[in-house]
Amino acid sequence: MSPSLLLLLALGLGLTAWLAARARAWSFRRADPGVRLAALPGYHGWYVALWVLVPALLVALVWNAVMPQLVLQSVLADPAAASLPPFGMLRDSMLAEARAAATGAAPGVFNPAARALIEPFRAAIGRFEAIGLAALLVAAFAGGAWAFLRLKPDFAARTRVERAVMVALVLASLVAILTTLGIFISLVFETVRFFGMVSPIDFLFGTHWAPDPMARAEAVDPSRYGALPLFWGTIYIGAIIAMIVAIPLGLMSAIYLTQYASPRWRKWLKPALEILAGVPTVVYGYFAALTVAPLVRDVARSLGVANASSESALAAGLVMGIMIIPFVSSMADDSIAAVPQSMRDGSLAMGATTNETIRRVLVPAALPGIVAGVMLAVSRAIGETMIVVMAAGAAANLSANPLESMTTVTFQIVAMLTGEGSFDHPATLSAFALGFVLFLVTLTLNFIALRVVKRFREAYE
Amino acid sequence: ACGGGGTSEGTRDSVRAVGSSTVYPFAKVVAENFVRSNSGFASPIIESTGTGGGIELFCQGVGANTPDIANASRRMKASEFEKCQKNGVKDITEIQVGLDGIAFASKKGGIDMNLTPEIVYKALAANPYGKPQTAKTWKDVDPSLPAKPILVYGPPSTSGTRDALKELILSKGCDADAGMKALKDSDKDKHEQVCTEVRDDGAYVDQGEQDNLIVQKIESNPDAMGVFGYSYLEENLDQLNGLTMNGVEPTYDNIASFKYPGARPLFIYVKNAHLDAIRGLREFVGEWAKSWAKDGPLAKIGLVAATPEVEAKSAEAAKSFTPLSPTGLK
Amino acid sequence: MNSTGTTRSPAFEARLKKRYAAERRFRLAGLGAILFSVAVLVFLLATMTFNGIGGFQRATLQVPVDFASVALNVPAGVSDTDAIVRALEGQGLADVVSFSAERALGKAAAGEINPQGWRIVAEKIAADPSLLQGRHVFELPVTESLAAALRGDGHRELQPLARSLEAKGQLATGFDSGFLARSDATDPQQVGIWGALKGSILTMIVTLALAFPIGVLAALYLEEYAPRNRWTDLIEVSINNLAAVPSIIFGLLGLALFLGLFPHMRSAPLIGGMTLALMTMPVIVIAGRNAIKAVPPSIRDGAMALGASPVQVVFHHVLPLALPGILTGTIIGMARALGETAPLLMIGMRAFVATPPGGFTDPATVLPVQIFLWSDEIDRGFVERTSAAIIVLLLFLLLMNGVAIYLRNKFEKKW
Amino acid sequence: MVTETNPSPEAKMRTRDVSVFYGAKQAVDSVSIDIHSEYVIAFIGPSGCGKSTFLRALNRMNDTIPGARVEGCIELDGEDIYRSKMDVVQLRARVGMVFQKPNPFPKSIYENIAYGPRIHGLAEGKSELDAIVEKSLRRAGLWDEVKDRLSDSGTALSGGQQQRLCIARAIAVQPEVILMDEPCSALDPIATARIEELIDELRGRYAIVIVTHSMQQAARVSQRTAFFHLGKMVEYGHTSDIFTNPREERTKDYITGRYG
Amino acid sequence: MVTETNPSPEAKMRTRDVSVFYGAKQAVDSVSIDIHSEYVIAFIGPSGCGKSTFLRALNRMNDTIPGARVEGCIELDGEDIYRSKMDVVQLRARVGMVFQKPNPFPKSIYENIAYGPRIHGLAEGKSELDAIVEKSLRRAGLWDEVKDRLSDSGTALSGGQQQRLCIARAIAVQPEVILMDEPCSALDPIATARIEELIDELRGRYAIVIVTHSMQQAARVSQRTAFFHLGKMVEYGHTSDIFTNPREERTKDYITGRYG
Ligand SMILES: Nc1ncnc2c1ncn2[C@@H]1O[C@H](COP(=O)(O)OP(=O)(O)OP(=O)(O)O)[C@@H](O)[C@H]1O
Ligand SMILES: Nc1ncnc2c1ncn2[C@@H]1O[C@H](COP(=O)(O)OP(=O)(O)OP(=O)(O)O)[C@@H](O)[C@H]1O
Ligand SMILES: [Mg+2]
Ligand SMILES: [Mg+2]
Ligand SMILES: O=P([O-])([O-])[O-]
Repeated sequence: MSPSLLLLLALGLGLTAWLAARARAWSFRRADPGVRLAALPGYHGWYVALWVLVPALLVALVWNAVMPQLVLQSVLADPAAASLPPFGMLRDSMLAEARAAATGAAPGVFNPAARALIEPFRAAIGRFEAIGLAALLVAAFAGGAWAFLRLKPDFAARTRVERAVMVALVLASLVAILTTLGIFISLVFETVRFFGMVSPIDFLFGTHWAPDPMARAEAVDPSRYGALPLFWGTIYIGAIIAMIVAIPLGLMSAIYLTQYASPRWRKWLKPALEILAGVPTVVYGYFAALTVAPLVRDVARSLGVANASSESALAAGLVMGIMIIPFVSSMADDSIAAVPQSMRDGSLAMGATTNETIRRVLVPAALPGIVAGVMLAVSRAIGETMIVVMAAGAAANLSANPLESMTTVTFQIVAMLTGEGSFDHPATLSAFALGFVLFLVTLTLNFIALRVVKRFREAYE
Repeated sequence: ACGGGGTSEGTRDSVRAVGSSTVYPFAKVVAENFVRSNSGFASPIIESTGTGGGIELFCQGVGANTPDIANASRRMKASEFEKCQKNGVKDITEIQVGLDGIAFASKKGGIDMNLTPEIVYKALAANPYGKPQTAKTWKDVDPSLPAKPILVYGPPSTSGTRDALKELILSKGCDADAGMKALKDSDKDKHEQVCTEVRDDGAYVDQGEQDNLIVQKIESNPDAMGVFGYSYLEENLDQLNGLTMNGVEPTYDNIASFKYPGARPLFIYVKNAHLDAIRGLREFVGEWAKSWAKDGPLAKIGLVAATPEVEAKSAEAAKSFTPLSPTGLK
Repeated sequence: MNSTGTTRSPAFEARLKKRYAAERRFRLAGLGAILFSVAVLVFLLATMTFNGIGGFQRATLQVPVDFASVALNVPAGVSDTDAIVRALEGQGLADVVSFSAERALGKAAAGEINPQGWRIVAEKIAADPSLLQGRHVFELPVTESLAAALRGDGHRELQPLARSLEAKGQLATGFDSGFLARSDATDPQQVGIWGALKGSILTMIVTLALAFPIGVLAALYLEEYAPRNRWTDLIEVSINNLAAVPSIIFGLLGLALFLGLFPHMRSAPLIGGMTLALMTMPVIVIAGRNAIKAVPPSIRDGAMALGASPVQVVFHHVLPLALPGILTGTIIGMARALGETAPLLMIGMRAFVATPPGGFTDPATVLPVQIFLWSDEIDRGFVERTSAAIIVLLLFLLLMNGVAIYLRNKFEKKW
Repeated sequence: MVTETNPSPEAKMRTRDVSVFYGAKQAVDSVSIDIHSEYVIAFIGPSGCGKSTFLRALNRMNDTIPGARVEGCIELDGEDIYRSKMDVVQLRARVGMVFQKPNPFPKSIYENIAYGPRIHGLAEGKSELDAIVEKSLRRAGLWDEVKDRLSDSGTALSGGQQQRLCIARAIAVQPEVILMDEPCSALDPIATARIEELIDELRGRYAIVIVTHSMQQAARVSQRTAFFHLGKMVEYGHTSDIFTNPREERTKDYITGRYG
Repeated sequence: MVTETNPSPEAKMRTRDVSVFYGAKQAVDSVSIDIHSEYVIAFIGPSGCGKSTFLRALNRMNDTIPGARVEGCIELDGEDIYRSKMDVVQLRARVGMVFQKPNPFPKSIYENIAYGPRIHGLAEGKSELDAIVEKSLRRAGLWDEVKDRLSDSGTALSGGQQQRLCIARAIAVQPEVILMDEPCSALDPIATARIEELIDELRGRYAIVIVTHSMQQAARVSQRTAFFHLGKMVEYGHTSDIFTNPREERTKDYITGRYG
């Protein structure tokens, strides 16, 4: 039986349980119209349904995990398995082929020696599937019956169902912690290895970045692993230039859409802007490299900057800024629209112009949302690589001149990880160290941001 | 079909190849032809991870979870071979599938000159012959060249093409100087640095692995020069102009005969342990052998066929799967 | 009150003029911002459409085949298309087609018919065996060289041939409906987007199914129930931080974690979807929390005072009111996930997969990766195909967001 | 500080030395009072003296204000409502509340009323629910004005209508205790009369507490009056006594303010 | 329908046949009235009869409600305020308004008051602004309660305090006309007295319109009273006449309701 069929079965059982329990709750009420149920019949339904679903799904999960092993054991015990080659990939492949043929996933076997195993597989699978199905049904019915018998008019089904909801909520928030932990772990070991080859001092404070993944790994030249220009490039392109574009454009767009534009226009324009976030970055990359960068260069030349190049941080930052406009505009739009109408009325009635109302009342009240949008936008900009390499080149320059070519931490991570170097080379390992340091930096920034936002939040009502 | 749990058992019904982005387009064509001429086999899965990443995956061990073939635009390194051995990937067949040339090109009617490895080295090295780089224009490198600014778009340090550039051009240009040759014997690391480090002041622009972008950028800038695989030059011959190296033009024949200095071999590495277990693996390798000839389908898309001797050796390897011996690996 | 002015003093009037000017400037700035953003969008869309229109077309040659004169037959009792194609192949259909082409169009032109073109004929016959009775004209795809010549680039030699065939009406470009049905290939005349599109659809289903519920639940927990303490601060900071983690790092995590758990699923949409879900979830959480925060406390008070439990307050009142904001987060988060390449490279979704994935666990690639790969193809025929693929991606994005946008407009309320 | 002299044993709610703090700021100071079903209690006192705060403490609506903290003991039917095992949801279903600022849900008028009965399962089927909605609206004196527009948003009503909607919403769930924070402040005399009638009608079955600024109203609807000042309950007693013969100087000053 | 019999020529505002619609629903029906600085006008009438709606029409706050539409003519100092060239900002600065539901900004108490003077540039320098803030708060009778916590949020005040804050905010910009929508509904008698004193003090210099549900209050503070019913202005006249000798039956029924 395929997992999806099992799932459907479990769901079907759950639905039945739900209906039955709900009917039972109604019957309490019908039996004694005066009785006030402690919870709505629907909650009784959910309570029993959960008691059916959770055990059934658990059994299905466990069985799915152990069944192949059990089937395998039983097939290997079969005399037909004696002719199998000893351990090794060939043996595995024969077993897998026979299994596939037995389940009907494959029309036949490729290796004729495996044919003898099809029947034993078919038999074992049939047997264990039956056992699994029985176990599932038993679990479902046991859970269901236990729960069903607990139903009483004064049974607090709601509290219990809500407790289950709360567990789900907590688990959902833990995903974030686990992911953070996972990232930390997947970065930290390789980072430590890297720091065994290049000292953290050289790495963090060096100003020359030119790792050579093809050079001999034993002869590391720590002076080529100075990551400072990368961090500077990241901040300059992603957090400064891109934000100079995205914040005003995004915020003003949001303001215009919520406060000035007619609702009809807003309905169309807001999703239209959101397309900008979904245009694949290759497109932005070509746009940046072939349209914007030459434009920037030509303008710079006409302004008298003789050596302006075609690859500039400015071009990359500008295009990146456009890409992330929707992060700012949509989030700001939502938060501004959510400020209660009475705040607006209050200000307008004082004789404030719309612009004063927006700047002094609405934007401060919507600030948490706007800040969150900007933070998301910065995050997105930091993570972007394609635009950087296509428009800003990949040279690590520590310079304040926006017309110079620059590169970012993220691009270097991608380049090192997807490049040709071998995985024990410090150049490839440096990607982990870069990721790790970036992770720590953003973590710190977020701690600070949390404090600051808490301070400045203006709660209405 | 649900692959049976996470046990050691497990297989794949399709061949899986990973590795070099240079070999990738050729491997794709081979895969396509393989499916056509062998109906009944699932279509192979070809992934472009870069040579290093590919060999890393390849050497993770034996089993359905690891690739069967690693495509490489350079030979496997001794250290990589060791790693393979350590992880139980004992027998590996090395097959050279052809050659690739790195070509220097510019826009038709744009900057044109006869390059030599020495000129390239002097123009692109971070510290030519150990001295600080001061050349701004080609004229600074060699008075006979035009006074145009040096602007070369090329592959990133993480790519095999760059590795080839270093090995085939820069090192040669560097070693033309006697002092450097001496340095090679006294201080190998220093020599390598001086000879292969590329300047990063904007004269050499690392363009990621976006070769088409390089083509477009030099098409729109007559003063710029691009470095990329020969196949890109061939496809864009109507717009671009290959620059001569030592007076030799980057053409198919010149690369095949190694007259043009920028030619390098391409390889595939086959995991022998998988030969019987993965359906179609032998046939897929056989398809390579059918395709790499001078008039075969791969040549049409820019693969340069190896010399007949090498080709014969490879064809033999693709049949007998003689394991690679580590002697001679660097 | 003796202050500098009242609301009717000349000073006030003068100030008012300035304020109005500021108002006008502000409004114009807003309009300008919108117009600029829209203009960039229109520019991008227009160039893509302009470049991409050609990508939806392909060149075909009209090849008349007279079956009456050859002995081809469909084996009796076989109805499987593949089997029929194989049978016809055995009977030499390929030669029949190329011979007919040579006779009708000349040797040079016949050589430029796509070598796999006879398959189309075979499939047509399989669909309608009665074709074998007479003479029929088939539209067969041409090689990329001839197609390029027809476009006016590529090698010069073929251009006269292309022009003469075009003049005779035998060579034409037409809408290539197969583009939406085929998968990746090496010949730009043969490629299709369906494989990648299907990969993207499967991946996005997984992403949405994981990121949306988890994101919404986490946002609700943090904003509505979590006690304010170090732990929740930690969760909050780690979520905000996850949004700032470069996507490739999620690829690393997917590689280590998901592929560690399910090693045989490299390149599978399931793994891709899970990886992207980790990346999308923080966006939904952050947007969701803001939307939830914006719901006025008086509404919660009102519900609570009626005896609604905290869970009911949230699911009956707060969530519907916060939904527009949550959907905004979902829209931009999913848009990002849909356009993402880097993390998918780490888990193998960059593969050349010539058949569309059959399910969540089959190897697949996705639209942005396909676009990325095509954009770096050597063959110039891919340029238009790349733009066409981008158009498909954007249409898919619009479709995907359509529902969310509809719901968002519907649920938007003022208070 | 006063406490009621002879607390009758069957008090519906009783509070003992209840103090409420907003952070460090004390808003209510040791208030002890018994609330019975037999009579309506009016809370009067100057603005900001803690009436609303104390009222919110009675059904734990203070829990929702960050930083708010309650000390002392509050009992409902002899059970401490601040004990940890208390089911706050049930508490609030039993102790209903009408807020000072009307806060209709941004849903239709019908849904505003139907919400409570629905979550408590008070109606079986649509027709029963319709009946509850109509009855509640009628009792709050709003039916005639809104009967043709039940599907309009509750927020598109006039101030007074919104307030009556909130009253209707509160009585639709049939709580045992009803706390009303200035329910008539936004109402005209006719609507006020309707609400006062309603209060009269409910008295005896429900315990009712009403905060009001109008002495007249307190005199008309309540049987007991508590006077608050600066967070303290200064005086408590029969309404007639308080108004005719206040013991405390401050009470006298306040009620003879002649205004209202 | 009534119109004032002898409109004095120097009326500050005058309305002629003003009707207001919410979409298709008519909320105010042909109201014509003159508003003078010499006397305070009280609007009375049952809940939902259109008082707030009409008031909002007087300073074009209706503009902000989608679907709201005004017909007829409203003049301020002889200028039609609905003409297209009307300066709405100045209009609203000249015609101040206090809303029925208190709506302080989520800013500090100080900033709430300083907001108006600041945007209109009514104060030069901090000290002048401080003076305005203090004076406004004093006049609204709030100063003593909040003088030590001016930097607290305006939303952390009690209902009555919030309402007085809004009154203080409105008078801080010295409007020529002040529209008050039930300014005292949330206030206790003492605070009410303070506001009524303020209104008395402002009379003569400012034109004042006050919506109230309290007949007593109308009688105390106003010199003219308008009675609204179902969107129509049913009767208008000297307050004393209206209360002692109403011409219309409906007026009589309403005010003799004995309640308030
Ligand atoms: N935004 C709105 N949309 C539609 N109808 C509305 C809106 N606001 C008010 N109404 C309706 O218009 C009529 C007049 O409302 P208005 O607020 O002017 O009454 P009011 O006289 O101020 O009453 P109250 O004394 O209760 O505040 C009422 O029937 C009300 O339901
Ligand atoms: N959320 C809050 N945070 C801090 N202080 C508050 C908060 N809410 C009210 N206060 C203060 O607590 C005191 C009591 O407020 P409460 O709302 O109980 O007064 P009240 O008696 O209801 O007054 P009113 O009749 O004006 O509504 C007031 O001084 C008020 O400023
Ligand atoms: Mg209060
Ligand atoms: Mg009103
Ligand atoms: O992927 P490479 O061709 O650069 O090795």
